[in-house]
Amino acid sequence: MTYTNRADGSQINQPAASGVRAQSSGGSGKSQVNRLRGGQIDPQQTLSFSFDGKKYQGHPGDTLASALLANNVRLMGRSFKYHRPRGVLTSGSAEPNALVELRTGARQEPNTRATTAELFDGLVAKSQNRSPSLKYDFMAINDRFSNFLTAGFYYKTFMWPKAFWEKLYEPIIRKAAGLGSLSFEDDPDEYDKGFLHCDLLIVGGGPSGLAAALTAGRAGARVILADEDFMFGGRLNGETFDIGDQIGREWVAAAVAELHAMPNVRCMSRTTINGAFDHGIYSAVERVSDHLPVPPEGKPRQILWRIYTKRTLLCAGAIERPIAFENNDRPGIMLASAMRDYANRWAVTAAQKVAVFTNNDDGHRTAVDLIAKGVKVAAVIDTRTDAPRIADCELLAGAQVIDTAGRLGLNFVKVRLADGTDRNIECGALGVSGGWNPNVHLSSHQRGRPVWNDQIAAFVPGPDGPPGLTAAGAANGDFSTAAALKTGSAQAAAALSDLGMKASTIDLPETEDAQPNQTPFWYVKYGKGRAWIDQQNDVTVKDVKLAHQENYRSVEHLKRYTTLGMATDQGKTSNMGGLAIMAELTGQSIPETGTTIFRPPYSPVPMGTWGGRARGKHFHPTRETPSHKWAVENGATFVEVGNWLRAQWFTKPGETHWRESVDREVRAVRESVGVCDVTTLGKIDVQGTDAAQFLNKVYANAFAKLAVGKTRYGLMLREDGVAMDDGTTARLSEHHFVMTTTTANAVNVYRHMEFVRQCLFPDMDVQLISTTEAWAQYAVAGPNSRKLLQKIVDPEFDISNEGFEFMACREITVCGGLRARLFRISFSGEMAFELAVPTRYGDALMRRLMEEGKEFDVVAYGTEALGVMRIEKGHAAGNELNGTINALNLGMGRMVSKKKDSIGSTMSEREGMNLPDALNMVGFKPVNSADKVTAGGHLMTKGSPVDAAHDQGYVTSACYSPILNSSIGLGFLKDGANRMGEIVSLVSPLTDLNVDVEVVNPQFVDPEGVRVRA
Amino acid sequence: MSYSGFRVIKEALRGHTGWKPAWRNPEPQSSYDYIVIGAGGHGLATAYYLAKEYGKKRIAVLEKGWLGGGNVGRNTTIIRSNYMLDGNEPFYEFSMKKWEGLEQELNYNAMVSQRGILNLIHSDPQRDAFVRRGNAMMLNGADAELLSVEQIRARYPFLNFNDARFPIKGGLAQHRGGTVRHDAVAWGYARAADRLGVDIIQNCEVTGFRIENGVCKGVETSRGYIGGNKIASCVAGSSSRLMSKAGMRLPIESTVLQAFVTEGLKPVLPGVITFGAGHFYCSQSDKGGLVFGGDPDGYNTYAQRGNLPTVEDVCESGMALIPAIGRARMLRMWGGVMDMSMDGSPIIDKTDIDGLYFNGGWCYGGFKATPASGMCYAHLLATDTPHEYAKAYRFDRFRRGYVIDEKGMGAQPNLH
Amino acid sequence: MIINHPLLGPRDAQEFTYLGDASLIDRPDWQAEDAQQQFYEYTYLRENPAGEHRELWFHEAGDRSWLVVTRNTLTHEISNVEMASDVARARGRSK
Amino acid sequence: MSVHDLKPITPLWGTAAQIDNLGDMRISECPDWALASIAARRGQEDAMAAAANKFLGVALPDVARSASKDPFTAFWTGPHQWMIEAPHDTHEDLAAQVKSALGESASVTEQTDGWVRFDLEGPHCDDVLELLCNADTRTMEQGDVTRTQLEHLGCFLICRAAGTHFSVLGPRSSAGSLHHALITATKSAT
Repeated sequence: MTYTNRADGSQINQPAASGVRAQSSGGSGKSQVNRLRGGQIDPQQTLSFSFDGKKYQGHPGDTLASALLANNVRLMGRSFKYHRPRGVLTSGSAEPNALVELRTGARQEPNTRATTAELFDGLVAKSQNRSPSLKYDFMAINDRFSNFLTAGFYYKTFMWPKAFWEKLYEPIIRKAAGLGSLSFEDDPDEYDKGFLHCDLLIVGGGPSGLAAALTAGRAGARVILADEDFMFGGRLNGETFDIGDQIGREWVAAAVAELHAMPNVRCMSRTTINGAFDHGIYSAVERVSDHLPVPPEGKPRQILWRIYTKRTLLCAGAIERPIAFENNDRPGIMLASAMRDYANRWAVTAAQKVAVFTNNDDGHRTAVDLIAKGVKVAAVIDTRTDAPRIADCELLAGAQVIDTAGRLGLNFVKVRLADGTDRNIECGALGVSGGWNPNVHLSSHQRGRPVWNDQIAAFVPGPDGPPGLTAAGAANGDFSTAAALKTGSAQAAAALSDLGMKASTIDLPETEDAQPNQTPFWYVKYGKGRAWIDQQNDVTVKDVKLAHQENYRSVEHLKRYTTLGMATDQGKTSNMGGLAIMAELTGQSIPETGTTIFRPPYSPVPMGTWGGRARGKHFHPTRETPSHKWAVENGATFVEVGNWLRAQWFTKPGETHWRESVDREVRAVRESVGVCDVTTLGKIDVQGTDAAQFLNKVYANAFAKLAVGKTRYGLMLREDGVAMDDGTTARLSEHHFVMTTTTANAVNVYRHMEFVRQCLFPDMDVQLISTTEAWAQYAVAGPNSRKLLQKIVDPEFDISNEGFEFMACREITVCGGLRARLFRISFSGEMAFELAVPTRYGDALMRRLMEEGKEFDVVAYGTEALGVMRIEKGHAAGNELNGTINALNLGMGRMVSKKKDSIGSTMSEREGMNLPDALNMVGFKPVNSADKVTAGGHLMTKGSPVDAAHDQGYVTSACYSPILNSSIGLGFLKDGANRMGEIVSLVSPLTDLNVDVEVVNPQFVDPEGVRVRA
Repeated sequence: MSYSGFRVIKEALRGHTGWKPAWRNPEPQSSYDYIVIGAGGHGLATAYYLAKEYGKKRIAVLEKGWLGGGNVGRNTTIIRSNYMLDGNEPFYEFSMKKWEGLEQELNYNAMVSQRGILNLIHSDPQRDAFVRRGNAMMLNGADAELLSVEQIRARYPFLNFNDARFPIKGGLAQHRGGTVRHDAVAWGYARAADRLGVDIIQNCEVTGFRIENGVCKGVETSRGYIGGNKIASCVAGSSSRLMSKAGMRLPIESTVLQAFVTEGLKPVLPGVITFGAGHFYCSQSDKGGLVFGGDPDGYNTYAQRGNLPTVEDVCESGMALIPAIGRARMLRMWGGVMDMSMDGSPIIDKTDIDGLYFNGGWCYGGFKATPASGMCYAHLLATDTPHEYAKAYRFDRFRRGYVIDEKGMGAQPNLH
Repeated sequence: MIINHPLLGPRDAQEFTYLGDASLIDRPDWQAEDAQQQFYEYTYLRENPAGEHRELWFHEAGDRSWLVVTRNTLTHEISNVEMASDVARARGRSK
Repeated sequence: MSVHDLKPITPLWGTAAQIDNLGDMRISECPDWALASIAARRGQEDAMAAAANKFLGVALPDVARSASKDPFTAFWTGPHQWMIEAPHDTHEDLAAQVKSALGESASVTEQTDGWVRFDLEGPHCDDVLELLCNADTRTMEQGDVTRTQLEHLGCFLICRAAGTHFSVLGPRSSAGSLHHALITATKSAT
């Protein structure tokens, strides 16, 4: 087997092939004042885009966020509650702040992370959750009142006056809440779903994932390597390390090229593995066309893959965590790694002068790299008093950022120095590093708990994660590049060896191998203001303290009371902070306080993607009957019956109301002859030497003695004694029966019969096959039905009343030799037959019947006329077999044989199903013939109060009978069999109806059954 | 302390230092008159009404985890009383009336929001069944309205009226239906019960029952033995597990029902809407997320998570009904374990063991039932007679043939 | 979930329809003296264990076999899959 | 063969089979095949296998496999059950022929018009099918058969030539839906 790696360039490590109309301009132009040199963008091509109506330029390889930063735009969004001005916090999918409405019109896409949106020429983005503009947002008034809007304040107020909640408070809250907007237009894009299979799924294409893929790929295993980014490389794209004698990204490119050439490896960029489900099934979303203005013709926007894998290696890296301090949310304040990513990968800085605030060595790298790019780094502020000097800039050891300033973007930070004095440091951006959290997300999707690793002060994947999943690299707490390569290769080899495959680890070049060196530090305790933990939901340190004070102390209470971690980023950068603060408040360790686990999906997935192509007319497959084409040509109106489309009635020229058509069809059948396509009824072939015995088990009434060439009505019960289905079963030969089921229950009945066959009576010689589709079956009904059929049935077959009496069946030929089956059964109450031929001849047979029937003024009739006639004849159907009705209710109590064991016979003897005043099926006729019987109406004894306590039953089916010139109905009435002739009230307050109806025999037409036997 | 807008302002002006714990963390006493097992919505409500309505004292609620952590902590927040059968509709309408005054009674804003629920109709037989149901509701004093396609289109123009596989043909609305902030229900009852002296004991798992001569004397717990005169199981989702410790088999199986929420969106759906031709129902939270769900996964499980086929089925149905949500993103999925009873209706009854009572089998209808369930269970515990609205919810209805099978699916719990 | 079909190997559980407790194979004798009670228990009462559970699945979109699957309801781990007809025979069912 | 005068129609409502060429892929409606299923009577498994071998000229295939000997192909459909395929022109009464060959050892059912068959041919079969069903077609060899769900429909998938030729047998009444799915997937994948 080999994979087809899609050769559209998206799989190889090149910047986005995004520029359908990219202009070659050379250079960044003056507008991109914060563009640096280098990076993995293509400065030779310029892409135009707009944000909030203003035009900007960027380059292939940019994200919307990097391009905005290049253009000196730091302000990108507003927070949920306080509408605080916000910029990027991250450079990837964990972004809580920089959410925009991307694209316009029906493609408008709310809450899109600017940090992952690939730039294309003509991209249009709009800020959201602000009014009238991002800079001047009226709702920012909330920030002024933030002291009143603390965690859970809404649980304590808005209770009075009682009526004000729905009318006043809630509408205001709802309008203010929410983030982006939907367009309210149908999503015009298409989405695919697909299925992939592999030995090893590698989640993440950073150093550990690439090393793992090389290891497994070279060993010949079927490998899927997926990364959410549009480029493989992971952190290596944002770092400047060398790997061996190559710079990092060259090593990545070489590895990807090698993998791409392997037929057993499928490299999937722009593909997020977002859920770990049972038994090695993972869900993945591939963003096929999101980097393009519109998807190419016939191509999907995204694909939802279901991946079946034997082993999984989690190489998802780690996410840096922030430190909480007063006003730590101003645009320009971001994770130190993000600042580094923007500089190294995208050649962008958020400001010309920056600073770094860290509790670990890794933060210093940001300073080093930005200095190397020519950006001025004002200082590295390190909480550790013994912080090492790494970058060539001022180091403030033992210092903390205690406040910041700048209304719409950072101007300066206020630092409390080790000696207790304060100093303002001017900077337009601050990189913050509080250490790293392994990206354990997928490992907890099956409710397995991560475990605490004291050395890195973070949770790592625990032992009870999804079976078959292991982790490597930073996702497992091995943070250095060397460790990532090494563990990636080793874990891949181990996974394969677990599968009995041979694999050896690959030779690893030397590279960065720094030990994580940090002192845990969660929040700055100085200051009285607000320090944000969850930036999107505006959860601050104070909120956590309040939750503690009010005894919402378990992690779940904390989360729910404060909404911490409930935003669109699912707490990727905030959960740990909240947990650590609660731990401190309760005096417990972090692992004692709790863990945070994650629910799928890893990152949010469009509903369209989950839906795939099952939309609109293709929501479910359509089943067409053999006469469908003829019906279309002859004015049929169709109705959905399950997945079937059935002709409901046929409109003749001049008919303006459906009732005209239906009445005509009914009269024609009752007076002459009509044809109805009844192919949809389930047909089950029952064969074998024990077939008759088997039918005795599944039907409540007896079948063993049914003669060959005869058909019998059968009532099928569930084991609880309630009616499950009914139909007719014909005995074609000693060991061959054909059963019909109702259209709706065909599948259930077949399944039930296989259960009875395989699980209850495994030694019976009986075989079942569903043959519903194989035969086109038409009901030919009416006094002239025999005459019509005699023109078609080959003459050697006698279908006279004597030769083929009511309930007869026979295999015959028609039209000069076509094999067919003929049953003399009737749903309408008229003399009637059902004729079946192989489906391919169904169309021709319909046409022939209509042609030959002309002399009898034959009509085609639809489900509506069928329904009218079965009500007139008092036959129960789906409306009556509603899952609560037993044989007694149907007037068939005596059919349930006590002489044999059948499914449901024992339980149908229970007291509650045999009450003296049990419901009986009866007919109803309005006393005043102009009144209408309404299905769903309830029955009251005449003169009794109209309320539930006096309910006597209900009407199940109703119609207008053109034969009786009256509305009629069927239904269930308490002790109805003994109330014939009584006038009862039919009430339907829902439709404002209360009429008197007479209780009558449900067989309105031909109760003696003369016509069917004619 | 009483909550009010005035109090919020007062506390804001003094740095929120005055807020008291919403409930205590009491140590368990050696015995109680009433022990309710399970501090979910129903358990807390039961304890509250026992104290409030029936004046009982010495009440404990034992919770193996954190209060409100059962299905009241993970559901789709819908309240409604749109049932068809005699055994059900009066009970749920009673519950609806309790919801309508709940927040004032509890002094806790649970955001009871009667924005309406709409069940869509896609076929004539479905309409007939809904008419019957709507009439049953009205005959029981609840509200119901049959809506035409035009009325629905006016309110929800973005539903699929263009190329639907199963076109919308109408709908049954209950305008008093709506949603409630689910966690706040648990917290509101907990705080109110605590203020009446109920001991809510968290992290206290019941590990066994002490049964002597057919009488239940108390419970073994992870925090020691606790004696009780009346022991009330109220742990829907774990009912079979708990009652097996008393040697009981139940007419219940456990399955998982998944639910989903999208990212926050500016207002889309004013009320609750249910698709009649697929497995999808949806509302929008006050925060802006579309909260939706469908049918249970269908296999027995105690794991609070589901699998992809159900996720996809629900979302396909959602897209079929509302193609305009294609670009809204699903943020999170979760699963709750349901007590699926054999007829789809709950049980509030004594058991054959004296002193041991049972409340469970709520299928996925438990949340909306919370106030009525609490009242009826408290009534049973206090008086040893069934509450008038819960008199059909007996154990023996299965043996005797009086099942309350709203959906008509028979003894197959995963189909209810 | 994946069900390891005894004949077909691993198959996605989506191809199957779930029925429930495999004790449904043990249908009581209709002529037993306490048939009513036995049928009541057979139809309505369940062990519903948290742990290993033997249950019936129908390969609806496959070979139409009924299977008895032994699955842990806490972890969903499947430890055994058998043809239901074999199980039924082993439990004394015949015709 | 019968001499009746009723004209057959294809599952896609044509008088002739529909062929769609999409780039280097071809999707063909194949109506010219007769089908009959056989199921061994209880205790007659060996007798049926022997009779079938004699009739077909080849042994009934193993689980999830097919076996061919002109003009027949037989493929496994379930325990002790197979489907027999033969050209419709010459074997319109296939079920009757099979029944007379197998006698009381088997239950035989005509299935000719229960199914629509589409053949998918070309170099991208695997890429198309992975958008449609969960069968691991990249590991399927000539003669492998699996039943799978495709467009929510239960279908048989028969590998006629690894990677380049598959038959999809789906319920005839949904031929239009199945055809639509095959076309859209082919356009998407190629």
